[in-house]
Amino acid sequence: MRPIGGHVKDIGSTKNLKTGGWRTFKPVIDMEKCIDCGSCWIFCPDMSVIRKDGEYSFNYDYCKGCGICANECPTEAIKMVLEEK
Amino acid sequence: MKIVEDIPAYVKCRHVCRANLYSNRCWKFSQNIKEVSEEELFSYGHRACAGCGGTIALRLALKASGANTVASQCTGCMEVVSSPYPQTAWKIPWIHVAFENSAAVASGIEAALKALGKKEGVNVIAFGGDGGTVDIGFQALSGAMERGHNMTYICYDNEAYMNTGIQRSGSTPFGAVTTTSPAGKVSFGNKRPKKDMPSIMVAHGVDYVATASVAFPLDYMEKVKKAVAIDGPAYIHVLAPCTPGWGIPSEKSIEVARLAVDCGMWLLYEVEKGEMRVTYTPTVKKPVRDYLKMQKRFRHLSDELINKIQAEVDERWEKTFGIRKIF
Amino acid sequence: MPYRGYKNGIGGEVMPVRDVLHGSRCVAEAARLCDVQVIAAYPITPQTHIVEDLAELIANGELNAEYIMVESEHSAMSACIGASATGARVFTATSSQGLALMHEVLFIASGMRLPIVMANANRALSAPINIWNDQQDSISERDTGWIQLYVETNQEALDTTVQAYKIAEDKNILLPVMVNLDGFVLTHTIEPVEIPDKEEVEKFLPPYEPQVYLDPSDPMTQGAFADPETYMEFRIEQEKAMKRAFEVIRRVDEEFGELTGRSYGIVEEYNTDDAEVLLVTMGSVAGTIKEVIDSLDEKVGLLKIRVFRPFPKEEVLKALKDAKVVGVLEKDIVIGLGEGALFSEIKASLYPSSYRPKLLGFVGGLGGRDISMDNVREIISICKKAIKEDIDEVHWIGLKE
Amino acid sequence: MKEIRFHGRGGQGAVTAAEILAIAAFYDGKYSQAFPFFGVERRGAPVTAFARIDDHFIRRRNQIYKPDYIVVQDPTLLEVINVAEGLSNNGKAIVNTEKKPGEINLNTSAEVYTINATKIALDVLGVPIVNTAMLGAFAAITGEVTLDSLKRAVVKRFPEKLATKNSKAVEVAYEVAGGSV
Repeated sequence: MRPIGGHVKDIGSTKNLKTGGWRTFKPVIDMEKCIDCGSCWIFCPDMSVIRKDGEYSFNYDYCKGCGICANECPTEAIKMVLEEK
Repeated sequence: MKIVEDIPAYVKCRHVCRANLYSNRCWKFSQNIKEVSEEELFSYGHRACAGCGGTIALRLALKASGANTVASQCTGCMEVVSSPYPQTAWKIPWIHVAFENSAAVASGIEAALKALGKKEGVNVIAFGGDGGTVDIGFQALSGAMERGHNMTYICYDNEAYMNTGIQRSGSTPFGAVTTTSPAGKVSFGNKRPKKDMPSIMVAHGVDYVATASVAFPLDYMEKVKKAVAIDGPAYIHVLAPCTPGWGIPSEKSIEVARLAVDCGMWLLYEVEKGEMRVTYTPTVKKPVRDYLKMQKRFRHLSDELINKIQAEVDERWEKTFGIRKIF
Repeated sequence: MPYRGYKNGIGGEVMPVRDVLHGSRCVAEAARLCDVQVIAAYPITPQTHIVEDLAELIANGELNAEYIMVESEHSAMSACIGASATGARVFTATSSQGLALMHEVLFIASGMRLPIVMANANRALSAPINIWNDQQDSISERDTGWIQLYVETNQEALDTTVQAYKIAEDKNILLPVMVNLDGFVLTHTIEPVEIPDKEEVEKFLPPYEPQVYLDPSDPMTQGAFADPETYMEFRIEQEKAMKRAFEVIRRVDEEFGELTGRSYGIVEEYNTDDAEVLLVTMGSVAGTIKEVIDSLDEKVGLLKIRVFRPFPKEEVLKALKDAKVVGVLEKDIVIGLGEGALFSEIKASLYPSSYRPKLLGFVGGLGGRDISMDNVREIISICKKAIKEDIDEVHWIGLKE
Repeated sequence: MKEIRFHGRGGQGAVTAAEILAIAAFYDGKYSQAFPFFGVERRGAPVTAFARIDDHFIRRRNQIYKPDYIVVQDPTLLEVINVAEGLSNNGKAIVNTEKKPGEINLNTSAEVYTINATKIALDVLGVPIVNTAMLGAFAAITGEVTLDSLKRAVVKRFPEKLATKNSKAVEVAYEVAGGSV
C-alpha cells in the first residue's frame, strides 16, 4: 500500500501487535467462584476477557496484565499470578 | 477487593434500589451487563498503558453507539495508541486531524453526510481528551455546539495533558500535582479549581449534557445512547483515570473512578433540555481523603487542604443530593 | 457584443452568460458551477463578499450545499477536512490573518491528500494591521503542500476555481488547491466576465468520486499516526504528486480551453521573444505591466507565473533564457533575506542552468500600496540600467523616502 | 480608454455609481471596470471610486491618477480635498451644486459642469442620494454611455422599487444636463 494520507483500510489491524508480551502478571479465573456478573469483561481496557455462555477466559495474546479484572471481581474469582516466561 | 461478602444473598437480591443499579455491587448490574453488545468496535493490540481508563471510555462509547458511527478524534493518547500507521484499532470510520479541532472536523463530517444524503441513522461522535476539550479545543467545541450540529461530543477526562507527560490542563483538579503544577516549598500543586465544562455546555443550550464515569458503564452507555439518539448536539463528560498521571496501580483505575463518585468529587447527572437529573446517588458517602490518598498526585496535600476540598465537596453534595453528610 | 463567446448560439447551443461581476462573485459563481456540497467559511476582509455571495446563492436555491458558518478559519479548514474526508466536494475562502490561522491545518489537508479548493483573497499580514492587498499571506503558506494558483483577472479567478477542482480531484494528484486573487484589486473590482454554462461545466468536471471516505458501510481510518519508520514516505508521496500536478494542470487548462476558448498555461509569456528585459510577476499586476509594455517602443517581456506551487522551474528557465535582465516584481518580502520569495526561487532555479541573466528583485505593493504604471516604467528603466552597469539586486518600489 | 473618478461621501453611493457606469458601458457593448478606493471609510467620510471604459479589455489595475472625467457628488468636498487633481486638461468635471460653474473654484483648466443633483434626488427619490442623478448628467455631458444602458444598469443594480425611482432620477438629470430623451 502506497503511503497516502495516513489512510488505513485494514480496520482493527492493531491486532497484529500482540500486547500480551507487556505482561508481568496474568489473570487466572476460578470458575467455581465466578458468579457471571460480567465485571471483568466490561471493564477490560484490552478486550481480553472472553465471555461465552457464562464462562470466562482470557485472551493472553493481548492481555497486558493490568489486573482490573481481578480487582473488580466481586468474589475474588480472578487472581493475578506471575507470568512464567 | 471483595465486594460481595454473602454471595447467595447477592444472587437472590431483587431489590430495585436505584443506588446500586449502575454499580457492580448489584445483582441487577450483572443482569444488565448481559444485554451489552458483544461487538468490539475498538480492537485489542492498541498501545495504551495497562489499565488505561481512556480506552475503556472509548470502548464503552462504541458499544453504546454501535457500528453505524463515524468518529473524529483530537490529538492525544487515545489517538496515538489507536492508530500507529499502518495499523488501526478502530473498526468504525474514524479520523484524526489535529489537537484543537475534533468538534470542527465532526461538524464537517456531519454536514458532508447530510449533503451526501447519508446522515440518516449515522451517529457522529467527536472524541477529545480534557486538554483538547476544555483548553485548546474549547473554541471549536463551542462553535460546533452553538451551531447545533447533530453530533455527540465525548470528553474523556483524565484531568491533565497525559499524552505529553502529565502537564496541567484547565480540567486538573485543585491541589493535584502535575509536571507544570508541582508541589514545592511554596506550592501545593494546582491552585485553581477544575473548570466546570458540563455547565458551560449546558449554558450553550446543548440539548443533552451528561457526566459519566468509566466505573459506571451501564450509566455511561445509557447516556451515550441517549446522546446519539438526540437530533441535535449532545455532550458527555466522562471521567477516565490515567494510571501514570494519577499515580495509581494499573488495577486501580476503575476503583478510583468509582471512589471519585462515591466521595462526591465527581457527580453523575444528565441535563436534558435544561432539566437536570442525578443519575446515581451513592448510598454511602466516602470521605474525600480516601480518594485523595489513593493517588500520588494528591498525596502531598496537608490536612488543611484536604479539609478545604472536603468542605467544597460537601457543599456540592448538599446542593446535588440535599443532604450535607452521610458518613 | 465585443465579448467573444465560445459558441455562437446558433442551433440552440448553450451560450455563456456575459455579465459584469466582482472578482468575489466570480469565485462564488465558480463554486456554484462546480456543485460544491459543503462550504465552511469564516468572513474576513476582503474575502467577505465571497462568503456573502455563497450564502445568497444558497438562500436563493441556486446552490444546494451545506454551509457551515464556523467560528474561526481554523475550524473552517478543519470542517472542510472532515467533510472532504467524508467524500464531499468542499469549498472555503479566506484571506491574510485567516489563512495564517489555518496554517497548521493546511499541512493536514494536503498531508491527508484531500482535494479541497480554497480561494484566498490576497491581503497583507499584521502588524501593523492592514486590510489591503499584497501576497505575503499565501507566499507564507508556500510549504504547506497546497497547489497554489495566482490569477490576473476576474475571469481567470472564475475559470481557475473551476479548473482547481479538476486538478485537485485527479486520482493521481489528490492535493488541495489554493486559488489566489488579489484582495480588493480583483475581489472588489467589477468587470465583464463570461460565466460558463452549468451543463458545460458538468461535462468538464464530473461529480467528485472520492478515493477514500468515512462511511460506516466501509469503515476506515484517516489521519493515522506515523512514526519515524513511516513518516518520510508520506512526504515523498506528496512531493511526487506535486510533480505530477504539472501535467494535470496543463491538461485541465487545455480541456478548459477547448470548452471555453480560454486557457492560461502554467506560466504566461507576454512579448518575451527577443526581449532583453523580462519582468516576472504573479497576480493582477500583470495586467498593468502588459499595458505598459504595449506602450513602449523597446522590447520588454513579461513572464506571469500562474502556478507557484508546484514551482515551474522548466517554464521559468525557458522563458528567461534569452533575457539580459530579469526583474521580478512581487508583493511579498522574506524578512531577514532581504528579497521576495519569488525572486529567491527564480534565482535558485537558475543555478543549475547555464543562463546567467542579471537578476533584479522588486518589492512593491505591500499593504495595498498602489503599483502605478509609472512604477512599472521605473522598474523597466532600472532593469535597462542594469544591462550596462552593476546596481543593487533588490529595489523597493513606491517606497516613500 | 476613458478614466472616470467619482468623489463622494460614505453612504452617498459613489462606489455604486462607478459600478453602474461600468455596467452601462458594458451594455453599450464596451469593456469596463469599476472599483472603489479601497478604504475603511465609514458613513460621511470622503470616498473615491473609479471607473474605466474602453473598446478593449482593460488590463491595468492601478488607481486612476489622470482621470478624463471627475464626478463630484458633494460640493462640500471641494473644501476638503483637491478633487480635480490630475484631471486632464481636455477632461470634464461634473459637480453637484446649485452654483454655476464660474462660481466654484475647482483648480483645473478642464471644462466644469454643474448640476443641482440634490434637488433632483429630493424631487424624484425623496432622499438626497445623488449618485444616479449624477450619472444621468454624466451621460448627457460626456456621451460616454447611452441613457438606455444607464437605465438598464440601474434596473440591474437596484431592487425593483428603487430601480424605477432611480431610473427616473437618471432621466431627469440627463434632461436637465442638456441631453434629449
